[in-house]
Amino acid sequence: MNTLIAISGLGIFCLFAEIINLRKAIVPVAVLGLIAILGITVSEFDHPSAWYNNMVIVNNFSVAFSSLFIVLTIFILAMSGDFYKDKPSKFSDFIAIKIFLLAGAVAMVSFGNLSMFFLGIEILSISLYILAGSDRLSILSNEAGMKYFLLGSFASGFILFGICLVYGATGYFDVAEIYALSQGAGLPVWFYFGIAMILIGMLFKIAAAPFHFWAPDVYEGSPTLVTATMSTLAKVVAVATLYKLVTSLNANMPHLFQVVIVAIAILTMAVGNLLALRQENVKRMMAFSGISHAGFMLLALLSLTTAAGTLFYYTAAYAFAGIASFAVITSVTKNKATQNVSDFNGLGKTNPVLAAVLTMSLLSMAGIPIFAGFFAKFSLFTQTIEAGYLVAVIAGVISSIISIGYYFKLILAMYNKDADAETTSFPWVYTVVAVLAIALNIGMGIYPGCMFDLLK
Amino acid sequence: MENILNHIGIENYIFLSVILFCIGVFGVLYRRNAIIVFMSIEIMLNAVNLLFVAFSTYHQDAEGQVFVFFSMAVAAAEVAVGLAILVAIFRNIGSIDIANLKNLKG
Amino acid sequence: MDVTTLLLLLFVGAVITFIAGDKLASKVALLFSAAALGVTVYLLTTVQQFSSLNVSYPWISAPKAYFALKVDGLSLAMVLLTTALTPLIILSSFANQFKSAKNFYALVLFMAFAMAGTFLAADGLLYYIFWELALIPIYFIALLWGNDAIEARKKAVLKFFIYTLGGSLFMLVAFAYLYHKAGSFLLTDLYQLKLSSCEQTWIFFAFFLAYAIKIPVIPFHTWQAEVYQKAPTVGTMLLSGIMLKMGLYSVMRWQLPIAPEAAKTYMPLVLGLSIAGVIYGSIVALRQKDLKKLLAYSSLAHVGLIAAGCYTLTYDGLSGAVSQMIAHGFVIVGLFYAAEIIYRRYETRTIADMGGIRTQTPKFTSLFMILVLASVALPGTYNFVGEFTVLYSLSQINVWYAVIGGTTIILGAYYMLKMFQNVMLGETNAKLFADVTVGETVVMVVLIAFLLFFGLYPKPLLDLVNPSIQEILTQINRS
Amino acid sequence: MEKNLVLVLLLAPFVGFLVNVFFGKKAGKGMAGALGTVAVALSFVLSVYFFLQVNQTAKPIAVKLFDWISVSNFKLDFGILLDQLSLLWLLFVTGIGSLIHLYSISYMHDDENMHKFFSYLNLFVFFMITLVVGSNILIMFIGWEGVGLCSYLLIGFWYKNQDYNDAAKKAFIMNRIGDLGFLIGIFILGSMFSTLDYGQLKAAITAGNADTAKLTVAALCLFIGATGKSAQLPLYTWLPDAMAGPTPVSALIHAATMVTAGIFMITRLNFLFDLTPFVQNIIAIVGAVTALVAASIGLLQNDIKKVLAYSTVSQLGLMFLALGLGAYNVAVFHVITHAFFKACLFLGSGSVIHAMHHEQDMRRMGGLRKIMPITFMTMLIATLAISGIPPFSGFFSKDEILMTAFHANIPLWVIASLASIMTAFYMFRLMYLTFYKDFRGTEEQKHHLHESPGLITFPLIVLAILSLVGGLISLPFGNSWLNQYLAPLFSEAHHAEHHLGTTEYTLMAIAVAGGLIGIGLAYNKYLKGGYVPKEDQDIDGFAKTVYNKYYVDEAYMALIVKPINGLSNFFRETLEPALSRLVYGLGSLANGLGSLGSRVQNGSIGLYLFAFVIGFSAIFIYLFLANK
Repeated sequence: MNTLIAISGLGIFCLFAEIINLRKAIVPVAVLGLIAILGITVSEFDHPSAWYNNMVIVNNFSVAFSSLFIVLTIFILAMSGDFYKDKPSKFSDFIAIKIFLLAGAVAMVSFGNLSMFFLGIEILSISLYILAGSDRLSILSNEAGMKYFLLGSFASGFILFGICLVYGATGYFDVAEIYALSQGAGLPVWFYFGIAMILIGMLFKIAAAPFHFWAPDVYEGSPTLVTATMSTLAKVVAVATLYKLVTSLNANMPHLFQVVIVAIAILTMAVGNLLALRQENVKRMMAFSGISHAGFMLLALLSLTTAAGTLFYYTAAYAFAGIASFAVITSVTKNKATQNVSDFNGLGKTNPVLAAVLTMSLLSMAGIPIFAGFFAKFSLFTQTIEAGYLVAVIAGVISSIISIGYYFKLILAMYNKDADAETTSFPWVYTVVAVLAIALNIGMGIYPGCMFDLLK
Repeated sequence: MENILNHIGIENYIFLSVILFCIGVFGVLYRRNAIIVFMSIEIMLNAVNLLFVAFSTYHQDAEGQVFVFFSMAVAAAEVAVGLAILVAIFRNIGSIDIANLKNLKG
Repeated sequence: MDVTTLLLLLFVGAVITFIAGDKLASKVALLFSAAALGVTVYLLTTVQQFSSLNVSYPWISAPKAYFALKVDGLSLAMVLLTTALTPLIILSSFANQFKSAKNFYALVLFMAFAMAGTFLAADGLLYYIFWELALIPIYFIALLWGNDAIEARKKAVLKFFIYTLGGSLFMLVAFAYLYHKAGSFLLTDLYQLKLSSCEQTWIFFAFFLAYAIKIPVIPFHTWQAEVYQKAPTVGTMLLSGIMLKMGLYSVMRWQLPIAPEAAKTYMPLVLGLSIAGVIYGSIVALRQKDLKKLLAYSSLAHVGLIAAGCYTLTYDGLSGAVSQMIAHGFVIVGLFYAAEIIYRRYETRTIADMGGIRTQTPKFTSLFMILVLASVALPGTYNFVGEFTVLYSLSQINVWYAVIGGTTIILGAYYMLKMFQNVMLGETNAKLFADVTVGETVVMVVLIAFLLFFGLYPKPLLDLVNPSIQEILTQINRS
Repeated sequence: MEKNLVLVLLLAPFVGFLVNVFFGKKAGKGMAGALGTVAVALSFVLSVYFFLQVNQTAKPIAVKLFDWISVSNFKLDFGILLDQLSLLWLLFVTGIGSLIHLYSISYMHDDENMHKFFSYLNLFVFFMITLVVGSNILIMFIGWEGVGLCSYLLIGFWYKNQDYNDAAKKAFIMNRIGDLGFLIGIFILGSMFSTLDYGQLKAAITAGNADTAKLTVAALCLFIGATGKSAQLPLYTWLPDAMAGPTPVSALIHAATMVTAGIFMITRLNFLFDLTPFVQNIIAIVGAVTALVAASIGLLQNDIKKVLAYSTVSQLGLMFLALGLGAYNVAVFHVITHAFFKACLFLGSGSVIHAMHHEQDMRRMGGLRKIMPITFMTMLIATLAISGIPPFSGFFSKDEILMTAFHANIPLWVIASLASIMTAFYMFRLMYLTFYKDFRGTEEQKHHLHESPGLITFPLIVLAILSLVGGLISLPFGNSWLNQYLAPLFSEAHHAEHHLGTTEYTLMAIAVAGGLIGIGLAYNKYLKGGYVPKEDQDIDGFAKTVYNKYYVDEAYMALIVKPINGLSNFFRETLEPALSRLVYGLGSLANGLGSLGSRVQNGSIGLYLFAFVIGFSAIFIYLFLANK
């Protein structure tokens, strides 16, 4: 709860900073502030508490994920300084919105009441609508914002309906009460209707097939840094929330639900990887890659009791690799009109560090040891096998193989071609962020135990 | 406590809401004017709000009605953002037909 | 001084090579690889009880994995193969000028590190990690320093990468399943598993897919010739000399003891494929126009025989396979080096453009000839020991396996001698062929000396390996 | 001491080889030749020493050098066994070897790579010694392959000529076909008896409880090995081609020593073959047919060395005939006499070729008798020997073979006799065409004609003398020395002596008469008739078929080599790309699916919403309706 309050306070400060002409201080203060908040959050680890009639529940799950979100936001904010430097008038807005977005995210993983969940998801979504359309003069950005908004609020409607049905069936918004009731029998069928609708709404948020159509378009159209935010932070938040929802609302997931999850996961992995193969636009490619990863993460829902640690590890691995790669992508395509694979030609020569980082992050996403992505996938596979869904694992393996195709397309371009255009400068902040993120990723890979064990 | 639900039955409220919700859904699906689409989404949300209230009464519990306020506030914020984006689009392409938004694909 | 030192040495060597800069890189790499060889030899000669070198530290708690290394004769023999060939390979490349040499040599050392790790790992997860790690350096080596048009090269190495990775991912699934059953990845725990025949079957084939692609066994070999041809010779040497032995070693260490029943049931199938590879490789090699491709197909034929030896599940088969693995490692490195030596002078790999070299460089001719003879397993070379033992083991399963597999000694002689004739003999070539340098001679002589010495006196290596093979056989035959 | 001497015996040629390889060029040609010769001569001296010792004590000398190969069910030592058989072989290998080395000093003097020649020759002798003295079959196999290698190196000695290289390659590969058989035979024996050591094998096999069927297969496989090395049907075609090598090589390797390795092997393993009469029959038939076929081809050859080559094949056939009939000592006897006279013939032909400046076509020779008297005389002696004219050595050995054949099987005897008549005919044809009448070569050649120097004629003379008296070691009267000497090797059955009765004398007379008929025919046609063979293009009819060796090479080419090459092309050009495409095809399939998916992703919000609703409905239907 302290985290939530502090984050909101920080956001408000950023808005004020504009007024009192402290624009230059915004990014450093925000980053430092978030670091401090990270400290606060981490200190709450192993001290579960409940706030305001269980509106907010702080437990290890929420603390762990909140910390991850905060770290990701720090990275994103660090890059914002340079990214928005030619838009000084809106600077504080963008920063503040990102911080509010973080507040929504934290709310989503620490809710104790469905209303808190709903508010969190809406804060997050509305922030993202704004950010997606934030490049006001670009028709692509407008289109991205509009598409995201329309589809997002459509999905919100479903979630809301679901919440309503659950409320109608149980008479509670409090998840603990709902959980207790769901253990017994005799709930009306619309309870399950409600659960299903909430889940489908969340599947939309994590861009699982067939609810994924918005993702590539929105990722492509949004400003690159926003894409980075969506593909790392927003995706991780949605997955964590989905997991939390499923575990806290309905521990005994009926077999039918699992079948649906498996089917959707396989479909998502297949769609994501297959469509990524043909993409020339890197952001769009990363969108499809993100879709396929969402498919993987869905597999965690098959072993609800044990998968929290694995999911945390997977999301962190994915998010750090994503941040690292988007730092490079942002840096490379900053002054370019397109974000095509060919824009990366010759990066291996012009900027070996960035090229190496991008390579490593792609390898991590592809699931090559010693990067964290490997352990993430592996332990997910192990758990899925234990849950008895070998077929899902096989599908995962096949889609991993396919994924090499497009990840390596980018790597090949970097190392095997000469640069088309003259090289531009690469601001140091992207490099720092990229290196830090990939270092975290590799660290997780070398000593994976530290994170797997957090959520035992 | 005596209330109207004893006479009409909660199922009917649910059916009504579902019908309203579906009307909203079909509106979103079939209309191409962005404003009308917005309104359809509002219908969907309000269908839910209606149901919230009904359930609130059904359960003799105020929470549901409180939630309606939340959801109305959220819907308002959402539409505000949506309209802002719409304005930007209108300025760029001079149309609010969502069928024109096909630059991003593939 | 133990095997961790060895691994560290190679890894640190890679880092220092990278730091050392382009000028010093090759020397630093040579130094470290030679030091690794020193450590290996030291361990081999001084340690009485290899198991005292075993290493096991807890590493990950969930999934439970250990940093566990198993040291026995077999793994040490393979490590010896790695550490003995690496300095030679590095030395062999001294005459080449690589751009960004520090990256190149660092990758080479890193690959040696990963391969040595694969041979030593006793924990499934650790093993898998080393296994995959070895793939990345070779990918870049082939991609960045390879031959021919960039597009074709790109296609070939990408196919190689996806293919091998794809195969190994199925092995990963098998490991995940095994972990689910055993609660640990440790080799010792996996050996104790009692798997149903259905489980064994699919685990066997999951492993087989990974290994068959790596080794390669037909029809999973299509990456091989292209990559061998496109990769720089150093890469080809690493691939053919050491890396494909990873697959064969893994068959012995992991696949057979974990799924012995399936191995027995499907023996005719896998033996058939392996032996078919012998003939297929030989026949394709007959008419190859590209020297490196020819050698690649010869390699396909030879490893087919080695794989067949492994899958006989007999003492002789395994022991012969190990001998043949080591021997083949040395000889194929030597042959690719010969191809490189010719390439340095004639800038071609097309056999038709060669010929008439012998007059100009009798020394090189003799060395090349001996390598050719070793590769056709002439008695007196170590290859003969291996091939003899493997064929003997095949004859014990069924004489016809030995007859068909034995055609390698005929066809092998055919294509190798034909190649030698077309490359070296004939009217003196108009193009000047500068005599081999001291460095080139040293590398080849060392390779040949090894092959000849152990060809006449294989006992030390056999004594080293055979207890481990005995142990593996015990595992295979447990009920 | 004994062990050291044995080692010297074995390693002297090897040392010679090493020294010549590394220092031969610097040492100069004379030095290189001398060194090579001395090395072999040293082995010869030691062989004689051991021979005398064993001849006296009748106790084989066995030396174990080191542990060598071990497989699951047996271990092999690297050991040396000097017994009667191996010593006999050693004697003529090193003895004739020394002579031929000596001969080569002069013969090869003009060659720039003379030191190499000697190093290869030394290496050959080393491997031949290894083959002979090994204490188990696998060591024999080492030597077996080793001599094959040297044969390869020496046939292709003039490596600039690709035809010669082809011949060398062919020899090696043909040999390897046999070697595979040999190996399989070894495998079967090894797995049956858990040993490959001669002594232990003999004990195990003669114990008599082995599976005869398996033994038969093993023996057959071993025999296949022998047909490769000893140029028997169907693997004989490499030997005539092997004449591409320098003549001393033909004399040493392809006449006197290496090609007799097959006979050595079968004699060595006589205890095995004794138990497999089926294989013995095959050996006898193959031997006899080879003798006849090769002799018939020899009738029409015009290349002087080719004639000799086919005669070698034919003589080897006779030896196999003897082996097949179980008369191992007879075969060994013929091996020895054949070594003498065939080496002499080759060296003589070398002398002629040397004089003719590498002209080998007999149609271009003639009248050399007066110019090269020593060569002529020695060759004449050898020719008489091979034609089976008493009292030359060949008469005794060949006669014993014929006699054995007669007692065993009349048709085989007829075939062998026919081959002998042909032999006499083509050998004298060779003599007449080469040495009689007028010179038919160019003026320039005529100008250079000369008798060869002493280093060449001396070995010729020695060998001629040996051809003359070699028969003494096994005269058909009573129990000959050779038979007694070899007796410990063979089972009792072979001790039965020939009682010289009327039949035997009749047979001898028939054999001699046959030889004389052959000579007479040759005399009539070539000397009296003055007939000179037609030029190649004029040969027609059946003669053409024979002249072209019954087109066996062409048949092999068409039936085996071509199909394999075709298969190779098919694999390389069709199957490999197809397999490759299959893999790429999977990639293309994924790409195709991706494109298909991209088309669905058409940017329309309506479609996206529609997909959402469809997905929603599908899930709801599945969850709540389909399963009710």
